[in-house]
Amino acid sequence: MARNEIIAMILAGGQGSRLGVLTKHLAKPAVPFGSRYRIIDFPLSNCINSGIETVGVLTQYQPLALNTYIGNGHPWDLDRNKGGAFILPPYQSSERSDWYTGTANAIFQNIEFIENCDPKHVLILSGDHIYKMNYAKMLRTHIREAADATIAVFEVPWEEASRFGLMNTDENDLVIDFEEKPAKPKSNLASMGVYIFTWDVLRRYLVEDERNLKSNHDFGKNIIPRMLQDQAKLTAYRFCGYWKDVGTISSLWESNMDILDRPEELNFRDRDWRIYSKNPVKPAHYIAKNASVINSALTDGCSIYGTVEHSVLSNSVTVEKGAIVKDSILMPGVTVQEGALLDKCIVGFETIIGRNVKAGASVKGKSRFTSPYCQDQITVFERGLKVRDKVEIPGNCMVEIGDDGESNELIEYTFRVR
Amino acid sequence: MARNEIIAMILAGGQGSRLGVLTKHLAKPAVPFGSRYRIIDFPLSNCINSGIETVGVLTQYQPLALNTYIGNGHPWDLDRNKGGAFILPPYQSSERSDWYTGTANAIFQNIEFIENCDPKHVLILSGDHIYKMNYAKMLRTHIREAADATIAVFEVPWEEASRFGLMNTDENDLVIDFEEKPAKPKSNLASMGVYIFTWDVLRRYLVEDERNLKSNHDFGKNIIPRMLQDQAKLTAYRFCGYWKDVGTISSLWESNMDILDRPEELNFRDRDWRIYSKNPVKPAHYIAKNASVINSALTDGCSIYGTVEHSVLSNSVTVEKGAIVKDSILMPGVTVQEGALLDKCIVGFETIIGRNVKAGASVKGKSRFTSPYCQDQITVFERGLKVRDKVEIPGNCMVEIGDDGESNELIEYTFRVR
Amino acid sequence: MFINAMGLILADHRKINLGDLSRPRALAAIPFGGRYRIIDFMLSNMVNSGISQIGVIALSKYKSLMDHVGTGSSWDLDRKQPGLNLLPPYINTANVDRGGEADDLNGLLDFFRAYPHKYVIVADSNVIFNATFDEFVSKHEESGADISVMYNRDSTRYGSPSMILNLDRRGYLRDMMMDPPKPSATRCSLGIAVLDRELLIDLVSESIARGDRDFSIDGLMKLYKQYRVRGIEYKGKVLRINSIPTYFASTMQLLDDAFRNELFGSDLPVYTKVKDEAPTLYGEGNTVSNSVISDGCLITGEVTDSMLFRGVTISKHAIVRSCIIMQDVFVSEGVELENVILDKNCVIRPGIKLVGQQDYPVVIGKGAIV
Amino acid sequence: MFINAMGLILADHRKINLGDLSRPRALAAIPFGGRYRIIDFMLSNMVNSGISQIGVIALSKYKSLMDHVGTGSSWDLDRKQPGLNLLPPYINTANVDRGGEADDLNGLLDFFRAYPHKYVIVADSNVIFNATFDEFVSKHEESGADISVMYNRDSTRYGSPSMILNLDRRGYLRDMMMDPPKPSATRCSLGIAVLDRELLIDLVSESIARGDRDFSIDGLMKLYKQYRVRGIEYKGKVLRINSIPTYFASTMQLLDDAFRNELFGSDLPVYTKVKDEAPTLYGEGNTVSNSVISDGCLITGEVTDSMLFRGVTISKHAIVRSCIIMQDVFVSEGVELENVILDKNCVIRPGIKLVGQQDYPVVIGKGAIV
Repeated sequence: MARNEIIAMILAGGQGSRLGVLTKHLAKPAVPFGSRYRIIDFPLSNCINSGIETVGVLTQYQPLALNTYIGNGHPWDLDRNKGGAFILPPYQSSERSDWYTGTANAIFQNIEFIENCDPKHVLILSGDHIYKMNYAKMLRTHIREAADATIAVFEVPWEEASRFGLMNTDENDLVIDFEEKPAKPKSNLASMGVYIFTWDVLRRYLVEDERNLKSNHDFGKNIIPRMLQDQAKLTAYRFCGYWKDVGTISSLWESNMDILDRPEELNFRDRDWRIYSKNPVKPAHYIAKNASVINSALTDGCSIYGTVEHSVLSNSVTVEKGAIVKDSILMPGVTVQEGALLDKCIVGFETIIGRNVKAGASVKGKSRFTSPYCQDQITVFERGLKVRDKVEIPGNCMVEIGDDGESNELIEYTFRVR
Repeated sequence: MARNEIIAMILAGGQGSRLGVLTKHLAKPAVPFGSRYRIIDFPLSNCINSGIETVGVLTQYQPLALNTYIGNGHPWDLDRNKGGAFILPPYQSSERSDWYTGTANAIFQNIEFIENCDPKHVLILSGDHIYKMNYAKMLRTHIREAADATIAVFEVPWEEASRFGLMNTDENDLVIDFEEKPAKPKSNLASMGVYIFTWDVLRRYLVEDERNLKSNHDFGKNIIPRMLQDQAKLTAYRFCGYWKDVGTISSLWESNMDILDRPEELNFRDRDWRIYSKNPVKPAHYIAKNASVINSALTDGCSIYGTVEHSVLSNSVTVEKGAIVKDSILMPGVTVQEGALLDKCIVGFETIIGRNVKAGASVKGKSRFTSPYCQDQITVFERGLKVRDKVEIPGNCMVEIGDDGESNELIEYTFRVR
Repeated sequence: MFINAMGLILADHRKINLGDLSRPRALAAIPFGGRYRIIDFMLSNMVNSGISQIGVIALSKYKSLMDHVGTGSSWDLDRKQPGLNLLPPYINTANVDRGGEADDLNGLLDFFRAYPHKYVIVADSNVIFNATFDEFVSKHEESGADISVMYNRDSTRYGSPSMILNLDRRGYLRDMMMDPPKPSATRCSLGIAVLDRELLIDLVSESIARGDRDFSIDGLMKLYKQYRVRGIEYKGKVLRINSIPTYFASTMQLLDDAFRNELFGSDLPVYTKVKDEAPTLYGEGNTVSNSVISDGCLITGEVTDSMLFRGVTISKHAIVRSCIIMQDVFVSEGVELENVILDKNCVIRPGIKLVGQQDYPVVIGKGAIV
Repeated sequence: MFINAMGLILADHRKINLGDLSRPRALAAIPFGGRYRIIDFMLSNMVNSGISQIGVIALSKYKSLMDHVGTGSSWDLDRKQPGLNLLPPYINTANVDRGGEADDLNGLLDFFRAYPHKYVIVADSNVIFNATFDEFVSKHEESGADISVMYNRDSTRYGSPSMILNLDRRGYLRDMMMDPPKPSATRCSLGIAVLDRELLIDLVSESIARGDRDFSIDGLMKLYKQYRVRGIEYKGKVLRINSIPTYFASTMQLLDDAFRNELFGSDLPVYTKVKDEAPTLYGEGNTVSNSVISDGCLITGEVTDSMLFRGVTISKHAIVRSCIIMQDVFVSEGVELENVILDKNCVIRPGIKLVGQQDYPVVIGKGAIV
């Protein structure tokens, strides 16, 4: 039966600490992206569009938002009786109780789940990449080549190559070597963190790796090198199209801006490869009489009375009269009050930017919130804040509530639960 | 809105170690019961029949079977877009990473989930009781009495009272005192482990209890006594009808036999209060020419060529020619081969009882498998075994695969995954 | 806690015709308010009241209604015991034996008998508001009336057809008139009634026995001589749609902040079919002012005082003023539109100019290429 | 990996009549095999082949079919893009404009055009087997035929009506006969065809243009003079239902271990509507022998060589031999039944005796009280 040909496992457990306050309360894959979406919508939609109807989502860190977001899987058509979307947290068994210690260990701990599904192949995905990809095509290559593993690769500019894990391949696209961020790249084929394994083979390697006490239990660091060492057949599958890792504040910001600046590349309007997402159940958005919305993406529930320029707004954002939002990303429910200015800001859920606040790249100087995670003059606000009226916050800041109460002069916390 | 009036939280995290091998690979609430059901079908069906459509299932120990069993919640009509069934495992947050340390702690760790649902009341349930109960009636009492907490109680015979947690009440059914298994009971009203709390009140107590380092973070031991101490208003809600805790091998066996001996009490045929369960997708069962099935419960996928007497068979059980099954409980997929005799046995998933095996109450003597968990001559078999032909195993045994290989003469393991 | 009622929505209205908009679809299936169809509001009101068994009956033209409501999952009505029951005339097999003549009343009767609820709320499909029926049902219960009907008093004109109610001091109906020349009372029926399910079954059975083939709210109200029919006022904001001009005016009211906030700003969500459109992209040279815009649009032209549905494209140098533009319409460069209603999938070719009047908007039917 | 095909099930067959069993329902909705209805087998075959867009078309009597398939969730067909499409004649709004005359062919055409698949598998509702269509489609692809039809060669009699195929050496159809007096070949059509979706759209469009109102597998096969129509043999076990006697005989075949194992013992599940019945309880004094029993029964009497559907009660001292007893039937004490088919919800009063013959079973219609 077709159903058990392949299942997908999405690694959604990492804390994503480089995203700072954005992942303080929720796992990285649940972070909003591109006005209507969350990061995990991309692998989930890719799966269902590729005909893969059984998807395990491995969670560990702050899974609640992800868990309630995915719910019964209905928005992605993954509310199947046979198959569907399964949240797979770490658990206690009669033999052990462990958190997931690495990507390979996370899959290892879920061998029983996979065995229940009884697939021939397993697709391993990351929960933090933005791309549209037909995994069915990749599977066809994997089957045609009778590979033990097929690794999706992406051609990166040579000058950036040393930032990636690189696959050296022969003329038939067989992988002969793998280097993690080498100083002198021999290849510019970066691994996208998308693997198809023949399950029987992978299971063997997982069990073996688990016994190795020196292993980090990681696919890139342990499983793939070990397979290469054994001369298993590893094929590279070349992917062309838009692909971006959104693991840092800067790359998250850039990737959001790409949907405005290079709309043809991700092309959300393509009805043959929709990206599904959970519907916020809000009315259509409203642009008021003297508002101005230029070069921006908006979605349901927004009300704009001020100026929005080159920005990406999630649902239910309000921009009041006289407020200016520029080069910014506003997550669901943000309110920008009268006269405020946001320039290159990323603002978390439900945060209220008070009247005449100035924040971001055009404000100069240092601040108690200055953070090494924020580069390129981007300033990030935690969810559920109220930034007090007239406060000024420069670029490169990570604005969050502190335990000290000192920040209290600038911001207060409005969320009911902490 | 009616929807947020109340949500239910089912405590399904315990290992249920007194059930021995039956819970070696799966959480207690996932243990099959009553031919068609699993234990958790009862609280889940009670919820949906009472109009409660948001149910959190708190898991920790071996949640996989429970997770895949509950799936998208469809069998219980809990595949709702708003609400539905949520599996709530322990998780890591930026502040801490803890397993659930007690029933109250489990709810405490999920305060954010509950706040998202924003209910007025929270129903706390155990995942290991067999009963049919209309929680909406209990909620009406709770609201009418303006209680802080309402505790369902069940009148037990005085001679058994000292085995239970007992509520001493005044003439208005207000709880004035709570005693856990007292030597000299002052009341015969046993707590059923079914609580309705006004959420604002409960949240306060949970937060306070969490700070108390000496607390066991348990509802019965800490939260309820503490509320009594504060003179909070606790009401007892009297429940009449069938109710049984199936926490031990003997009580699990008894409760299964009750559906044969007292079918009017749980009455599965009552179409006004159906107990829902996941459908195994098997054909109707078959009774062969010279078979005999007396005083038993059977369901889809069974094939009976032998004799079944006073037994409860789950789906897809095969009893071959000349085999005799008496006073036993066979879980899904069990095969009893020709000439075998089972007497007062509980047999786990997919286990094969070999030809001419004799097991259970009518076999006398001691065995290496004799276990203190098994009383009343009941013998229990782990899932996925093959009991070798002609082996004899007496009553009071817990038959499981050992690490020693010594048991190998009697049994072998057939499951693909261990 | 829960309203003990089932719902029935009458998706067509024999006296209401919206011309090109109602030609391809039932009244209830006409798109409204950017993301919605008219029926979404009544369905959401019922669902938000805790009603989970709802019947929908139309006279003909089911396809668009069926496509829209689907399995009912957008309203969380895809239940084991069906939450959403489309009740087309064909549904009753008995008719086949009688020679295949459609008779929707028997289908209705089957539906009413299938569930155990105490009340039935029956509603027409031409009013739009956002509220639960809790108060309506409890006032009905308190009064002891046989049938209660909801009405409101609008300061604006009701349009035609409208049913004006004449109530006695205690709120009981003593007279009713369709579009009376000199309205003696300002109470106008909202086409929503509540009554005992058992009573409704009796009434429908009688109708069948009498050979009637019609069922309507007006018909229920007309029983005021035999039964105690009482009016209950609804005081919130209501949009009433009974003609193209009232459809147009109602849409334009949604541009008003106060009105929009009452309809959508409450805790009661308005559900509709999920379309998984992209976010709307605003291009470089656009000007958008006082307009409601749905998802999936691409706007590089000028849009003023208008309502855009999902997936609309407004090209450069196009000017759109006081228009209603439905799903997937493509407006080419240099187009000029004023007081125009464009139905789904229209394509307006470059340079075209269409100008209507506020009371007589130009209506372009579904899929037209202009 | 996936079959690139959509499915269409013809729920009625103009030439097949099962008397009291088909009076209240379409052929496809007749209960069969204890837990199932006839359509479950074909639906499951399609779903198990990875087909996820399936149309079902009936001529009349939809209610029981609609109740049974519901949202399609039992077959995992409750998808965002509808997996299960009930295509009643009314569905096409164009008909209404033409005066309301039902014309199912236009509805079919809309359905075929709505999806991008390469092939359509069209199937009648009177054969029962358990297999995927993988082999059927790949043989069709390899052969290059325009249309392929499935047939089998049974050693048993086919019953009537049956369409006997005469194939040439290469498998192409050169003649076909309905119930021929002297069958010249033993190949009997299973009423299943596969062809290009584009070709099917052309054929149906032509039929509409020609004013035809009928669509059938036999009609497709009859095109063998213009198109290359090829037969493909199915070698597994098949049950064929075209009359009460073949319905009865087919049911009795399910008591045979070998047959039952082939139909249900494979990895391919047969899905049906979930009813959430209780387990079946066997009482003290019962004797059950060589019978298939569904869930929710309560048996204290004697049951031999019979098929019991869900929720049946067999009281003490009742004797049931070679019977088919459908859902929720109540058989009272002391009743004696032999070669009887009882439709849903029948009640047999104490002491009643009914005896039919194997070839002429007694059939008691739905809900009768005897």
